[in-house]
Amino acid sequence: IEEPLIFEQGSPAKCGVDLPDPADKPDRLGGLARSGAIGLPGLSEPEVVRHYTRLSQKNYAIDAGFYPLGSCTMKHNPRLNERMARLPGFADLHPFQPQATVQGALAVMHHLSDWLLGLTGMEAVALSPAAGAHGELCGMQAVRAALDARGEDHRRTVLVPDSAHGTNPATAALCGFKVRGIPGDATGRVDVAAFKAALDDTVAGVMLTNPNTCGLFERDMVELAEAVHAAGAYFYLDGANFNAIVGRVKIADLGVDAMHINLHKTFSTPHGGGGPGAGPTVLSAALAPFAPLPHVVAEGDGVRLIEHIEGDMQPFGRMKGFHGQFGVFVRALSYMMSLGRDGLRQASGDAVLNANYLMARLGDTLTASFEGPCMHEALFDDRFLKGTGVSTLDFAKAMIDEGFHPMTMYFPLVVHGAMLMEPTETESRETLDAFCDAVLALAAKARAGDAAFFTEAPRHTPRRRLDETKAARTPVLRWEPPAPARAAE
Amino acid sequence: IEEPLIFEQGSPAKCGVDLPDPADKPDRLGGLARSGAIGLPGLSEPEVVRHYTRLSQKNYAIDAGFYPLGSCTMKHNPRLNERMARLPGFADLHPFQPQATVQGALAVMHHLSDWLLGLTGMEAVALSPAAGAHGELCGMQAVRAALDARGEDHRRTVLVPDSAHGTNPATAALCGFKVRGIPGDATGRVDVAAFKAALDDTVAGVMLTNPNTCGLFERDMVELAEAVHAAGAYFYLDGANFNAIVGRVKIADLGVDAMHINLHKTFSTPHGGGGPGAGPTVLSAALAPFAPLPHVVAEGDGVRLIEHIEGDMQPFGRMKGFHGQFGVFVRALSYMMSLGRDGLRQASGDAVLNANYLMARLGDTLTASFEGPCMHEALFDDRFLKGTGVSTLDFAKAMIDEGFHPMTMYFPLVVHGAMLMEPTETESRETLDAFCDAVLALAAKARAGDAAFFTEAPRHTPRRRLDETKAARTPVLRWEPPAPARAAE
Amino acid sequence: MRYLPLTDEDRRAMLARIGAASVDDLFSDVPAAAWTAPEGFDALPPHATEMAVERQLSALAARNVPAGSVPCFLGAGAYRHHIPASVDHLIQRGEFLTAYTPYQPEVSQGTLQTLFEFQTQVALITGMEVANASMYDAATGVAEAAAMACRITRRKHVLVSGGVHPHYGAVTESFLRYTDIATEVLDPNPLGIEDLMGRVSEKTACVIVQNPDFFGNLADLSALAAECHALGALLVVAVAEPVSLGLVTPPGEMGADIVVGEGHAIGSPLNFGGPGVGLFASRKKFVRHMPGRLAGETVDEDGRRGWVLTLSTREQHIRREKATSNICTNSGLIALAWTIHMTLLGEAGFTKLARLNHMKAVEMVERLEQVPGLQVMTRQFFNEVLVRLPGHDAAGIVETLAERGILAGVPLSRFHPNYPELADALLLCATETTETQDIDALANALTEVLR
Amino acid sequence: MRYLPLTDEDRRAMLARIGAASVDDLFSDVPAAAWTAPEGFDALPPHATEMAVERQLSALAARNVPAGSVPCFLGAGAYRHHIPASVDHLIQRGEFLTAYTPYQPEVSQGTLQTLFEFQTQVALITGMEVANASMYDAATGVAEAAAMACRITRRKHVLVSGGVHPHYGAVTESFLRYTDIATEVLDPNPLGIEDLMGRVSEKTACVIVQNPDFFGNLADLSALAAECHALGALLVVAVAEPVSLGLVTPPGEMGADIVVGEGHAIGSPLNFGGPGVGLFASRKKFVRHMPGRLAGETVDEDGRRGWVLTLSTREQHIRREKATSNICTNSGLIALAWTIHMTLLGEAGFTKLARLNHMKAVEMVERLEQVPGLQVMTRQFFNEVLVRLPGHDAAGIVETLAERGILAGVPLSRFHPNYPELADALLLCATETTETQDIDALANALTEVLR
Repeated sequence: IEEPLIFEQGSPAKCGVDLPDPADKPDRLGGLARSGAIGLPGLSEPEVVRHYTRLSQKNYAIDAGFYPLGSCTMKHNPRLNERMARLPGFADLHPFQPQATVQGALAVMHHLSDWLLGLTGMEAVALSPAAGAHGELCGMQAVRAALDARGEDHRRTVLVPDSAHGTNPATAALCGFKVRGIPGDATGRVDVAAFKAALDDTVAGVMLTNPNTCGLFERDMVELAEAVHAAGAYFYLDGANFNAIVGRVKIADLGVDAMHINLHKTFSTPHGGGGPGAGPTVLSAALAPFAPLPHVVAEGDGVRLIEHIEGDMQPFGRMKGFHGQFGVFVRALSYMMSLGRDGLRQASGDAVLNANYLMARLGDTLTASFEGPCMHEALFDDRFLKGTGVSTLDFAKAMIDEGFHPMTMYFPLVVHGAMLMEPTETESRETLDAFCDAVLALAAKARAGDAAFFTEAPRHTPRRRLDETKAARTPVLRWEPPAPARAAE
Repeated sequence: IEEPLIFEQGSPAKCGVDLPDPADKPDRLGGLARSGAIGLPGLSEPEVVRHYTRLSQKNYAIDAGFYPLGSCTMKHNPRLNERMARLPGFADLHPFQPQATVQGALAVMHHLSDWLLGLTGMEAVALSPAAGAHGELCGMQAVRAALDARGEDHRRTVLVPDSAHGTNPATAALCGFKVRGIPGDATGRVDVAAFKAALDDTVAGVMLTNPNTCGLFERDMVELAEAVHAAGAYFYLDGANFNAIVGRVKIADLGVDAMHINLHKTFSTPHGGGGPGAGPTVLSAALAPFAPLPHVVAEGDGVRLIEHIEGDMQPFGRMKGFHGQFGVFVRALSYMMSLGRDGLRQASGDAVLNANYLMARLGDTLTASFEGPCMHEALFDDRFLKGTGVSTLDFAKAMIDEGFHPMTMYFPLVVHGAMLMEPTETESRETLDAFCDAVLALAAKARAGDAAFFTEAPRHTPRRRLDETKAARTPVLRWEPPAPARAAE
Repeated sequence: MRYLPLTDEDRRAMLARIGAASVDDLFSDVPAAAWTAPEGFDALPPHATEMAVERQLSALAARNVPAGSVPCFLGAGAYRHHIPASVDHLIQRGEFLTAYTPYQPEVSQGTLQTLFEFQTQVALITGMEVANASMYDAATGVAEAAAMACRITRRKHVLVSGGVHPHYGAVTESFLRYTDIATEVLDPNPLGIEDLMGRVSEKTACVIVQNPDFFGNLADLSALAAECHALGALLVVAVAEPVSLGLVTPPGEMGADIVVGEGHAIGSPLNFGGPGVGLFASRKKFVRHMPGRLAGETVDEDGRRGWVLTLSTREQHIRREKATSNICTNSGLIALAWTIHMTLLGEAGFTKLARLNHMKAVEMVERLEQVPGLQVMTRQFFNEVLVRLPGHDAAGIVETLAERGILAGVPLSRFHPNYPELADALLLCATETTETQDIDALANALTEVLR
Repeated sequence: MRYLPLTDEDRRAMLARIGAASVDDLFSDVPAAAWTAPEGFDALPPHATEMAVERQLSALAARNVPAGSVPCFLGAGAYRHHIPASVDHLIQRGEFLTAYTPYQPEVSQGTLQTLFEFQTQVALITGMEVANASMYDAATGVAEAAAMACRITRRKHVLVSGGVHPHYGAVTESFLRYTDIATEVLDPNPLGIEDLMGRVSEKTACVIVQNPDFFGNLADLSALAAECHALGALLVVAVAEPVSLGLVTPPGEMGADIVVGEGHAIGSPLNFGGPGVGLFASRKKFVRHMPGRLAGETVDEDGRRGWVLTLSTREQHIRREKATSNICTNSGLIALAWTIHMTLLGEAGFTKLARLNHMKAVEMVERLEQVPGLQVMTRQFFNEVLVRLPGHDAAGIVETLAERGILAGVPLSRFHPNYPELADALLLCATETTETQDIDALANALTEVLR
């Protein structure tokens, strides 16, 4: 079923909302009233509901099936969290109400802080970053602020492993740092010798992901952190993969100075087709004084929101309008309270168990990139497809026709034709088995020489493969009225 | 994508709900504790959410497309109504709370009564019937009670036109009446002469649908009603098609003694895959004293619920546990308040306009069964398919592949191979045109001789045509564990 | 108006296509006499914005005391349980909410498979062989069960125990009033004692009992079932609190022929008592006498398993006046909520929930037994008991406690105003939502007002 | 635990398949030093039932005063509008809610088409040529716009008007602090008067203004735009209240080069300020300098129209440290809510809603002008104005009125505690949800406390 754009439907005379008639007073716009039509379409409520229902039916989603997208932690999104976030006592609060009228909301922020600090053993947390990359920015700006406070303006290099997410170097650049790549070793981890060799007094800090993007724990992490600190630099841990270790690993004892936590990954707030998320950043004692505003502090029976500098705090500034992603905080807190400390530990265990199960079932057929137990992601490369004429992309598209969302493709960049699978803890063994059966059957098919089956996939989707080159070469980024209609305007 | 039954998934060890541990006190069951397992499956919450999400995706629905099912009034279901019904002040009320604590709920029932009386001009309304057929029962039991009060136990025949819904004769039978059919005339309406001829002193009442099931207004209705009353009988109007005339026709002036109103049709409470609905029944002064309990009456500033006989009321009894379909009442009231008296009148006008537009666009190709403007439904028969080898059923199944829900088939029984289409007022002209284009194209295809295209339809649905004979001959009405598993029990 | 997609331009163009001058012309068959607005019509308000409707209805809702906002001990056929958020989320999916009865099975497999799961769950927990796809509620279900028993036995006498919910009894009486079936409803029997066995005869079509009964009493029905069967009568068992079936011996195991249950307590909020969902199960051999819809398994043209509505030759749209019932619309969405909640609970959760309810009630009873001047009458129960407050009007006590913010149960006088000997009787219920502090609040308040 | 599908039996079997003795063994790479529970961990509570979590969070929610429960006049960048129920219904559909960023376009056409509709709507109402698929919020959007302007102009100086929301200014300063860009934020200018023109130079990358500004003033920006363009600088215009664009001349028509808006007010509740959605539009020629995602039209293998994420070579996952921004996760769901609400409004509804807001504000101002001791400072406005309460501490007045159940606006001292001359200044806003009786309540209460 084809679904036209809203601009191709309806008529400007229709309206899906009834509004009372405005009073007929002289306006006070100072002559700045808009003239002419905007060009928006008009649809009645039934048409709008149907349009977006039908569009939604063209999406794949966790609710509908397995979504083993590596590095994205696509887990179940409990509806309890949605219900809690919609309580009028949370959803209908203005950010600038007098603080006495929002004590419950400030308590939510304070409880969330307690959870994040309790789960990491860190000193302080900045709640306001809006997403993972924003949390990285928070951490690296705190590093920069600390260096500035120390007067060390020669430290302008940040070490980033080659396997890092693209956000890491982009963030470092935003903080005025130069990025130096660090190669990996044969085990899929940072090359310790190269790492140490790169540490000199121009180094401001290190951005490491652990578990790393190859799905492996950086087992030399403590040693690396000690070296970083010995060199006078700071250690930033990318917490994108925190779901593998939450409730099990004391982040503070790894030697971390700052780590962002994706509430929308580890703590199951929904991805919503691209956000919103939240990326609170936990900080060590060394960086805590530089945490951005606002802060929440318990005082007496209540909680106070601090929006301006007080006492000896040295915030590097403010990252976000208002007080952060409050609606996401409520959802994450609801999830943490539901699982509790024992449940979170069970969850990370199950997430790692599920990934290793995929590795065990697929590892003999697909080519595992590295040895040893993986963490919550299983990484394969495309050696098993060698000579078949089937690429990682083709293989992924064929998975769609089997009813599964593909794994992450071509990332990390350190292996060829990467396939990164993250099952998460909320998938059953039955689902993993069905997935493995399908993948193994596809692998057999690929090696049996049926390349066309793959290159022509997907077949059963609302659209077949889309021409991305055309989209980028001649960008059409908005609807335009057809030419005759324009002439008639 | 195939979706197994819940009984074929999970394990009894899983559970989708966390509950606190019960206290460990001696029970007080008197030895009546259940022994052995029940046999229910166990699934975690993520599995349950996915299961029912995937099942839902196998359904067609108004939200997803046009649903011109004649006689069913499949119109848009506003989400405002759902939101209102879920306010804790409505959803979380126990039916036996002290009346002082539920004054708002009783006011809802009273406002709803005022609306239904205001829209019909009738004397009283019984809110408690749970659905249309239940409302019919209410009306006919009131007729029986009135006759009993008059001591007329010789009146035991009810006249029902041949075109009536099956619920009418079934209801009459439940009230101890014999049913006598009344034929239709060449215009698709009741044969007035035959009708009058059947009226004698054994007749208790008449059950007529108006607009009738051929989509036509019984233009002699007032004359018929006068004859019925002159014969000492009562006039029951089946209000299933009230959507065609709401806000336009004074039901009381048609000579009606009782009429049920399907809140889930005319007032847009959702059908929910088969209910719940509500079928309040409005009554004339002659039948009002016999209305079933409970009643709601305004008293002073408040509203009182009367649950037992008071004063001179002569209720024929009670139809429903508690106080009726309260959740449906809230939704219907929300809808009525939204459209208002002017909007309801506009709605019935648009419903009739839409049906006549279908008639105009399709009538030259499909065979319209009767002449003249129709009301809110357009009736065709299968003469246009004569000699094509395509049946009404085949034609309907082919419509599914075009993305539309079929019209009602083979009803009413008075025309051959009936196709009854009810577009409702909440469909746009664009949708009607797309539908007509598709139907006309199918008709052309049928007449071009491509019968196989129809007999093999539908092709693009989760299932192709299902074997209903097998289902009825060897009924399998529940899941049973596979034999080996049973042996192991 | 937001729900109406036609524009004035659409209307003009469509009328032109039809060949009519105005919409009113399309109503030319309506007699002039009725072609006016009824009295009262002009008093109805005009259309309103969503904002205004929301404001007005919210104001009405605010005039009620939600049961969950205060300690609540009401049962009497409506039980307040906690419903997981995912239930309501799923039933609101448009594909479920806005679909019709699944008459076109190819595009209704979601609803049909769900009904098949529902039927199986109902059969399992009641201990019966088959179940239908739902009735309106338990009260109408009991009435239909009585009629069904008469069809099966070809007898015309229905005996209703005094322990059956008064609404079930009243609805059954009304439903059968104008048929040739005689319905005998016995007096209320708060202690569970009545001579049903002595009243069954070879003319009895069925005996209808409830377990636990309206007063909370649990009974072993095996002997009654045997007596019924010896005399050719059927035993119909009503279950008002479906959660009890997770802990108590199910009616099927005690010999019931038809089981009717009220399902709202699983999956749906109280909703001031409606809509509910009638659970309806029986022995397999009676299935062709059953009222209501049935989903059945079959295969499609490609041999794949699928589901359809079946045995519809029993139903009114086929058999008309010879149908087993006139029921058409039923409780599909409430049945769906029931099924989803039951699936979330599963074997482990359902049995644990039942035990939790019972233990909360035991805790409540132990605490109430310490209240001077209060007598707990029910000896063996699930989650509800009858207490007496000798010398006090229970309805008055309930109103007094409501003013103090406690919903202290249901006085029997609400159902039986004409039995002065029941004026001091009160039904009290506990569920998993009952907290120890709620029980303390109730006991303390009762201690005060009974002083 | 309800969210975890593995049973102990599953875990045993899976460990056996893996060849590990325990789950802990899979964590063998974790150094022993960190392989302990952190301090504070044991103080965290264990898992809780849904019922318990709901009870605890509801208790916290009950400690807040919902803005809609009392007369509310707060704005200052967060605006309370009525949201049709269908918006929230649709965004909760699992296919939207639980999908990831649409990286696999074949199974993400729903999200992609919606983003394309969003981009078009944003471009239309701002009067710009192109828009992206959203930023986190307006504050971060303004910061990104400043950086974008520097990329385009290859200049390093950003000038921020004192009429820009203080949070937008602060976030921009922070965002650029460690780059080689200098950000100059001017002092607050409650009357809209400041010499921006005189400060623009050939070194200026961009001038950032807000319209209506933080104090409610509406300004014609055409002359400023001309001056900027003459000097090779860009004009960035922030819009805090998107509803204003239904009535006020859009920035694009006044010559803006980049427009940033806060979108939460359409489609989303206040949510205590977050999440929001940053609207981001610009001239077409700057699109390759834009931060954030873009959905673009293309065709599939069968030639059918479809949508993909495009121009991703600007983004961090491709360009890494050379990316236009580090943004990855954005505000997809809030953008969806915005799009659905905007579609429901349409041309007629959006312009009417805007006029309604303005007229409510005019009504409020007319009433406030009668309050002795109160001065309305803003002359031309959309739905928000600045008032002064000479001799009074506005924050104290607001707290006093809050105790009386009126949320009486936002005192400027909340943003500018170090400007004693602003201590008597108060921002007051009206929207379509403001009733005449609310305005009366506010005016009466102010009259009393200012006496």
